Amino acid sequence: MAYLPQTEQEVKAMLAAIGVQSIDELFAHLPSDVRFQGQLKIPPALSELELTQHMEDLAQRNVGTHQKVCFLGGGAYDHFIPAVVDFIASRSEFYTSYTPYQPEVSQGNLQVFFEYQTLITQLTGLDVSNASLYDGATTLAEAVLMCLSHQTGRKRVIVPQNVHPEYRAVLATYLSHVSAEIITLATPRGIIDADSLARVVNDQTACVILQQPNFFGCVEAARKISEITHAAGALLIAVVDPISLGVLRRPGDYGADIAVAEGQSLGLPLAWGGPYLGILACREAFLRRLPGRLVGQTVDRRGQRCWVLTLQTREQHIRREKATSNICTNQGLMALRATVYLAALGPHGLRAVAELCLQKAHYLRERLQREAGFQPLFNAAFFKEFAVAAESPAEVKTLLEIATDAGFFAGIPLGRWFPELANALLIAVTEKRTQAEMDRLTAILASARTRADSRAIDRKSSMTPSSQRTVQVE
Amino acid sequence: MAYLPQTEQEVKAMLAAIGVQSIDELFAHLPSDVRFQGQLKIPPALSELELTQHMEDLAQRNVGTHQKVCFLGGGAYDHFIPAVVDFIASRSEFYTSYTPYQPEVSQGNLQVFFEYQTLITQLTGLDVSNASLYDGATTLAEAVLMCLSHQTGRKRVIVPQNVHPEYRAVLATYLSHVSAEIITLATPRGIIDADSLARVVNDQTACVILQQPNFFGCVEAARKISEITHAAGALLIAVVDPISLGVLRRPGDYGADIAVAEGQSLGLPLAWGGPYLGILACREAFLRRLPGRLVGQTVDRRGQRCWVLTLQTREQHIRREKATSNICTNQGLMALRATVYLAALGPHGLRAVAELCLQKAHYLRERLQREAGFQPLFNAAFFKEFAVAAESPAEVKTLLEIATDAGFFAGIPLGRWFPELANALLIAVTEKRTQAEMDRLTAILASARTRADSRAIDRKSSMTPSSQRTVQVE
Amino acid sequence: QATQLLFELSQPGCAEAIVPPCDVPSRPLAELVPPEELAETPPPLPEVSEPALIRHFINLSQLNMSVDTHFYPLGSCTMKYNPKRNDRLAQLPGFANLHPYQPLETVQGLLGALHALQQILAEIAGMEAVTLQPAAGAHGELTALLIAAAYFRHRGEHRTTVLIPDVAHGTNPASATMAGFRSVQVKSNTQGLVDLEDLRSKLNAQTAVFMITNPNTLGLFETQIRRIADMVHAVGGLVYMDGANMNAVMGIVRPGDCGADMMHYNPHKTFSGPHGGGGPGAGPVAVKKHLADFLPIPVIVETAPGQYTLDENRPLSIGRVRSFYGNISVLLRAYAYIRTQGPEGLRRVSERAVLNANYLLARVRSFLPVPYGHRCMHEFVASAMKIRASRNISAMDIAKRLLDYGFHAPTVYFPLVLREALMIEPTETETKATLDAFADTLKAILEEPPELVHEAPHTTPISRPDEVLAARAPILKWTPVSESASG
Amino acid sequence: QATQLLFELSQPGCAEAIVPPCDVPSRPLAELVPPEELAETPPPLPEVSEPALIRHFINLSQLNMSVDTHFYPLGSCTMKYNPKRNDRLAQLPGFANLHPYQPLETVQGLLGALHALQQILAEIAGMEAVTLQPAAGAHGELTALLIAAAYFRHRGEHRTTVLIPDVAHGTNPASATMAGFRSVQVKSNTQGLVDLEDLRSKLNAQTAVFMITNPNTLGLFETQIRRIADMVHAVGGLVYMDGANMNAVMGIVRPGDCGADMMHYNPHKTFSGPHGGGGPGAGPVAVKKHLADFLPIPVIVETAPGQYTLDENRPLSIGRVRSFYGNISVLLRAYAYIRTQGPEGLRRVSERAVLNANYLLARVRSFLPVPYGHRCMHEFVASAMKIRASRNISAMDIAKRLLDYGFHAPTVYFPLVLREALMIEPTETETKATLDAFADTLKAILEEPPELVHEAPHTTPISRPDEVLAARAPILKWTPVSESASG
Repeated sequence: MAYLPQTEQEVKAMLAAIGVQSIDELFAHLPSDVRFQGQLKIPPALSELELTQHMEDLAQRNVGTHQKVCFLGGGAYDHFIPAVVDFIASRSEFYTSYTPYQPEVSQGNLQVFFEYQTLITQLTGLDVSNASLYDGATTLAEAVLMCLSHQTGRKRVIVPQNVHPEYRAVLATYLSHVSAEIITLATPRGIIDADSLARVVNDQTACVILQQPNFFGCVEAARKISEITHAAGALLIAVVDPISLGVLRRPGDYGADIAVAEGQSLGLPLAWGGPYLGILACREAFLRRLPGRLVGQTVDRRGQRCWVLTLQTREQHIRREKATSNICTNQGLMALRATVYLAALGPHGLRAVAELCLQKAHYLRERLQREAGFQPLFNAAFFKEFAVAAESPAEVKTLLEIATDAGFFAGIPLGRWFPELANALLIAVTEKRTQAEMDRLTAILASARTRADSRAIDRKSSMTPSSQRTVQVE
Repeated sequence: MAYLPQTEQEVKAMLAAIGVQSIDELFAHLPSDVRFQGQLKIPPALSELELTQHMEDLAQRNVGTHQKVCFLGGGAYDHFIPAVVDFIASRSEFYTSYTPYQPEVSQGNLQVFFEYQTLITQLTGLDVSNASLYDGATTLAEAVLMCLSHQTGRKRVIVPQNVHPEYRAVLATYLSHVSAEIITLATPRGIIDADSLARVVNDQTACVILQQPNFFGCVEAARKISEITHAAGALLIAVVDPISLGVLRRPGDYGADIAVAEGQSLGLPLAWGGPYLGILACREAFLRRLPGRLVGQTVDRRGQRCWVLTLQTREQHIRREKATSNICTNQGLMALRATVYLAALGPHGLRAVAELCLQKAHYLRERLQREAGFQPLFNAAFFKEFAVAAESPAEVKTLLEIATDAGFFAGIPLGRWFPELANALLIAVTEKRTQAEMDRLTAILASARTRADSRAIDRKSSMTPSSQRTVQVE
Repeated sequence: QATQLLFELSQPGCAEAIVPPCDVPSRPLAELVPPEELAETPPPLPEVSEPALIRHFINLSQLNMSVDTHFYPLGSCTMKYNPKRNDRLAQLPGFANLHPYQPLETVQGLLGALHALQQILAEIAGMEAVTLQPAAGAHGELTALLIAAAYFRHRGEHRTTVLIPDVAHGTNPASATMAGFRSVQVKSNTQGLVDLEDLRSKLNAQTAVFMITNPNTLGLFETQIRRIADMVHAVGGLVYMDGANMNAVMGIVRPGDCGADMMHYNPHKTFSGPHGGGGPGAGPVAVKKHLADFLPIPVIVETAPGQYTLDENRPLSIGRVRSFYGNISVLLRAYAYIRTQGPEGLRRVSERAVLNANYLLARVRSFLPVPYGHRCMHEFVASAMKIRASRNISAMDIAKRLLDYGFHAPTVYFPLVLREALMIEPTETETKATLDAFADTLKAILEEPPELVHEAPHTTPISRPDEVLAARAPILKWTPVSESASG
Repeated sequence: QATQLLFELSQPGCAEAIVPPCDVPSRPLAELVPPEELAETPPPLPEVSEPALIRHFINLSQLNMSVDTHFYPLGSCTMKYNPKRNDRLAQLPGFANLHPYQPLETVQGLLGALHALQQILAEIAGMEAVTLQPAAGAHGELTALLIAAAYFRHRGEHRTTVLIPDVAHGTNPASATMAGFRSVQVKSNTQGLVDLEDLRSKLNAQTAVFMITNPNTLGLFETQIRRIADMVHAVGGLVYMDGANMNAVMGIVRPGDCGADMMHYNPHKTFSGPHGGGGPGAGPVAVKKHLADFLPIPVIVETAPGQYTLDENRPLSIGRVRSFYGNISVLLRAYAYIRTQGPEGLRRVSERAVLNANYLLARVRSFLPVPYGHRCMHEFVASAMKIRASRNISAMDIAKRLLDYGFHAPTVYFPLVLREALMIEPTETETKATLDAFADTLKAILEEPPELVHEAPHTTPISRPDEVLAARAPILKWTPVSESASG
């Protein structure tokens, strides 16, 4: 029993004012056949001290990135979070308020979301941004739905195989009942082959999805892909790593119509996958199809500049079944974190972070190749993440275990999603990683391979082009 | 270079407005023979990421009470800190403001300090409290100075040996140049012997200091000591553990004239000894001699109740060399923490904490005696802390090392301050300690003693009454 | 100063050093990345010094009303107290610093908590299986409807409609659309409950799901719920229970016992998660046994006592509904809250939520009509129709004037079945003194000069904004003066 | 609501469960403690539910101005930005959860940081030894004066007086008294510096210490400092430098190089520690070699590279000045700040502090006289004497009116040598835009109707309080209505 401020005496006075004898009488009109009898079978109440001990005990049964050096990526990254981000996000005027339905007493949130929208347009080079969606994967699905509804009659959605497999899976779920044709484009060389793409893009194509850098960390020929896409009258959705935009060209600059991003890298804790932040920006033309909340500038009765929720007629609480999306609760606090993060870093800070990631990732890949005999899986240029081949799936498992014991989360085994890549590892390097850490990891892996009396390592990439799967749903 | 918001362009504009060519010119009037040439020999600047890594590395080279089960006390205790305390103390409107010199924009701090003063009078049963001093030890020294100045002509200060040795040391420092006679009263049985006290209290005695519970954890016969003290016209200063006041009588209730406490137990982190909180409350008669700030209630011009710093004519910034003390910066944020802590616990919560400490401490002492053969050093009643005897100083050392390795800070060796007690350990038990932890500690110590093939343990307390030291300074 | 935008505070060249220089040999970017993919300049983000940044956001924060500062009786949103202990514990490094793809052996403590939460949520629901993945209530609705679709597909049935009461939240029909269904509205009767005749007339072999919120958005318990469930099941449909209002019935009524086949929770409401200015929330979905195989992957399962893993191999699953595993820190707060309350505490929470609402109802209905107001659950809906007619004071006017007195406004103009609606949900964490002050203020406002009320609020950071202007010529981002049309 | 006291919010019986029931066999209290020492009831503390408690304190917090919310040019207090990274790092569990008596082998990381801080502070001071123990600046003064006393005692000299300039902070004479000295005031000359003739006349064989703040409280650098030090040393006295204003001279002037024998720092000022609404601070003391043996115990020493211990065995030490080892978390913030700045950064901080002050001085003196205002260091003192004479607007009026415009007031009526003083210290962390806005506002206030200014502030939570009433009939605590005299 906690957080119940009424005293017994007050309860009595309140019951009297209501005109009932007991609290139970307040429920007397509930049919007895739906009343739950007895007590819920859930654990008993804990005092704050016990709860603290219990949760600390659970937390200590995990091993976090503060204990192991983290080279894991795959869409969630161990970037540095400046102290100001946590500090601002801990302001309870921000986090214990709700959607700013009353603008007069919500200018704090409204202005933050307006700043967020602006920052996202600056980051992506596109015209408009909403005030956040759930995460990168669901945002991609929403973006595809936008394209399908905008591109009347076009049903084809082209998804390269190097788009994050979980994003592709979510897209499949969201489109499971939609009359659309998902074309999965094989990417045997890690990146999209322009000719292959040109062959499948046609006048039935609603959109092409481009992940830049892609799931394997490789940098795509974005402008070329954009040209091919637009030549067929299709729309281009770019899924980007926001940190990469410190050095790479922005989606708006190469002609993307919609940009989607997972915002976790922008000051959000890893937190085993959530809550994260779905970033969605687009060209002005798609404004009315944009899902989620929008904050707009206006003036109050005294002529003072201020901010309000606007264009709500797109939204579910007004438009109901005709809404652009069903989203209501979004990721406001995460948008605040991203806002503070981007403001704290500024253009030069973001560039510095991006360059550190890039330089360090290249350093590590080279070291792993030279000193531990790991061949890159792909030859394409990459940003902060790269895949390397081990000898066998078994070796991947062994090496990861050895690395974990030595204090490293060394990489993600790709076999999890790509059976044909079961001998490969995906390794991410953020600005937090030091030369010393990378040298140590290299030494550990090299020594493990030597110890294993390893035979000559197969230096050919074992990736065989997967056959082009065409999934067409209903 | 950080936190310097002016851009180079702005610097130029500002220099122009000042009418100088360069920043250096602003320092041109400084004599060249005092100008520092060259660069300070201190480590180079760190970015936030590097600083974070450096400080985390330093922190990880310590082993804290979150890693070892803590049975250490001696004036600093591992009590539970409710989340609300940290949360409120993290509000920067509280912690980045300063002394409320402008009451119109400082009502938050002023009201908190007024609430603090009230809570401390409720806790101690005395009439007035100031708004905080540095820590328990310096507060005791201030209290003694109050007594010496109030009790004109009386120079004797009686300090039992069971008062915290560091408090006694600080008192000696503070009185090093004062014409006063510190009588150290031996306490061979752990508590004050009433007859011994009666023998040294006389009409020259300004005050008697009573620590309740005392440094060894024992509960003193407070009312008796109060009677003896007052019978001689002396004043009684009670040094108390604020948590103990959940079950023990309050200083005001047994006639203490001044209460002093270390406030660390009231929601302050251990933090290796500071910042802590000096609590000082007294009878109304001593109000004008009270050191430190006082907040008083008044009304504003519209008749609204409000709070201000008051009676500042006692203080150094007005009264200069005639001030009651030199204190200026106090421990405001720590007073806020204590305020939130006491409000969060309330009377029943404080009592519950006190009872848990008391019951658990008794449980552990009994287990240690029965299962590990540790004899209590004293037979007196105790609250949450007790001393036990090992066989020898060497055994104390060995046992503590074994316990530390097994995950316990098992106790404080008393030899540090009392050479004659070098075979004894001081053990504190707070509400955070569980039966399981205590049973495990008992088992570890018992097994260590058995393993050491220990001969029959000397079951006599080895404490020999120390000869009465009389220190008289100038 | 607080209302200057970050972009207006920008001072090129004043940034702090957040990251160090590179400690590995650097190579020219153009050697590493094809030059045509490289940006010439970084994005034109603002440059704000840390002192200015902090002052900016702290001052902005103070422009909000929030649960921590004000009574916030926003109906249907359950703005209860958000315990600080839960925030602290959900953010422990051992939870916050976990990568979603690290070895499962290294996250057993977390998996244990989540697995326990699954079981607890199943028990409260009176159902058998739970997914924690959905990111919000509406996402939970979508997930559940996709489960229903998969269920019918698996059974070879082709059902196309979702029936939804007219008082439902807008998310219900919107979710139905997203899941590929056509929504059909079911009328309310004069008691504010489902009109059974209307429902009967719309139930047929096309009916996939009936979505019901119980208690409903009028704060009324749907007493016909068992009968409704039987009717829906009789035509082969499923009953979905929108758990938005679970704060009224924990341990008192279990949706599963009422015949619901599936439901979602809003942990950020019922289980005291902070609302974050709009999110994040979470939307765990509970289902009965016959729907368990269709839950999204992955599902957390216990393989041996205290050993947990992720089950991804579920052939009938609807697939993934999001990346990774869920809004973990929201779920951990819910777990901590439930563990704090225990079974008796949860029931007590609901009892007190209903007590507070009925007390406020008893006070309010003496001066403001509450058409469906004999006995409410956790909230009630008053109507300003009469006062609007007599004194020209609208629900919106009342809402705005309340702000002047330091109260957040109730939800207004919802549900749509009631005109000039004021939907008031006090929650159980407010004191009687606060409820009394709110009722007194509401009463006083009704007697104030209408002009004063029309012009309200008077004491807030801004007065009423021009929402029409905002929508007519949308300005959705800051633009440098040189680029902006009107300066 | 925010101004209700905790005691008025108290509702008996509404407490939360913070601690669990007892898990060991309990015995009756009276068996364990003599009944006459047991309280019959716990202290009459208030009982406030957690939701009410949080709302109470959060609302209270918003009644304060603070560095994080407002420009706070409180002269002599160095209200600069307090970096959030330092707060975060000083509170790491590996620092916060250390017991002062745990084995020293388990606190080597902390000792390493503190030892490094000692060395850094010695270097900045240009002295040889440092104690980190004092809890505040005034405590540092007392510590240093006790060191001086011990030094002279050790030399067999009996010196009784401490000379202090008339512009000094009140802590200087108060500390002298506490250390057993008699203080003698030294006059300032027409330039606002020490009057050397007056100093000479007061220096003699009784002189123990000359205490000087440099830059002084008028914001002026004491250019005669070397000469003064020579004069003091010539009579056998020691020079103490009050480091309150070190923010002006880091890396530019080292007190030790000027002839000072000892000094204290205010880390909460110079090294950006938050002021905590009045504290905690810290007051490390640096001394030259000849005074090192007298430092308080314990001193942190390095026994082998990277190995640290506490030296308690120092026969000449003045003894202990406090319990345990110091205000650790304040010191860690200072360490983090210094490590962020590095040697060039610290120097730049002082340069910019002096730049900001001189810029503001240049703007202000055009409309408000700054008698000693040709060139200031980190702060300057304006006088409202003229405007008081011409328009009856006092320094206090100006201070109060500034609050209406969202600026904290400068320090007023100090130092005492200047009438109607306004002591303005902008610090280096404020932007030019803020300084301009402040100067513009100050100018505008001087032109406002005097009645408006006399009644200021108008927009703050309270208007001017009756301080006389507060002092005449002090109410220093809340009293239940039944007990209080006037209700």
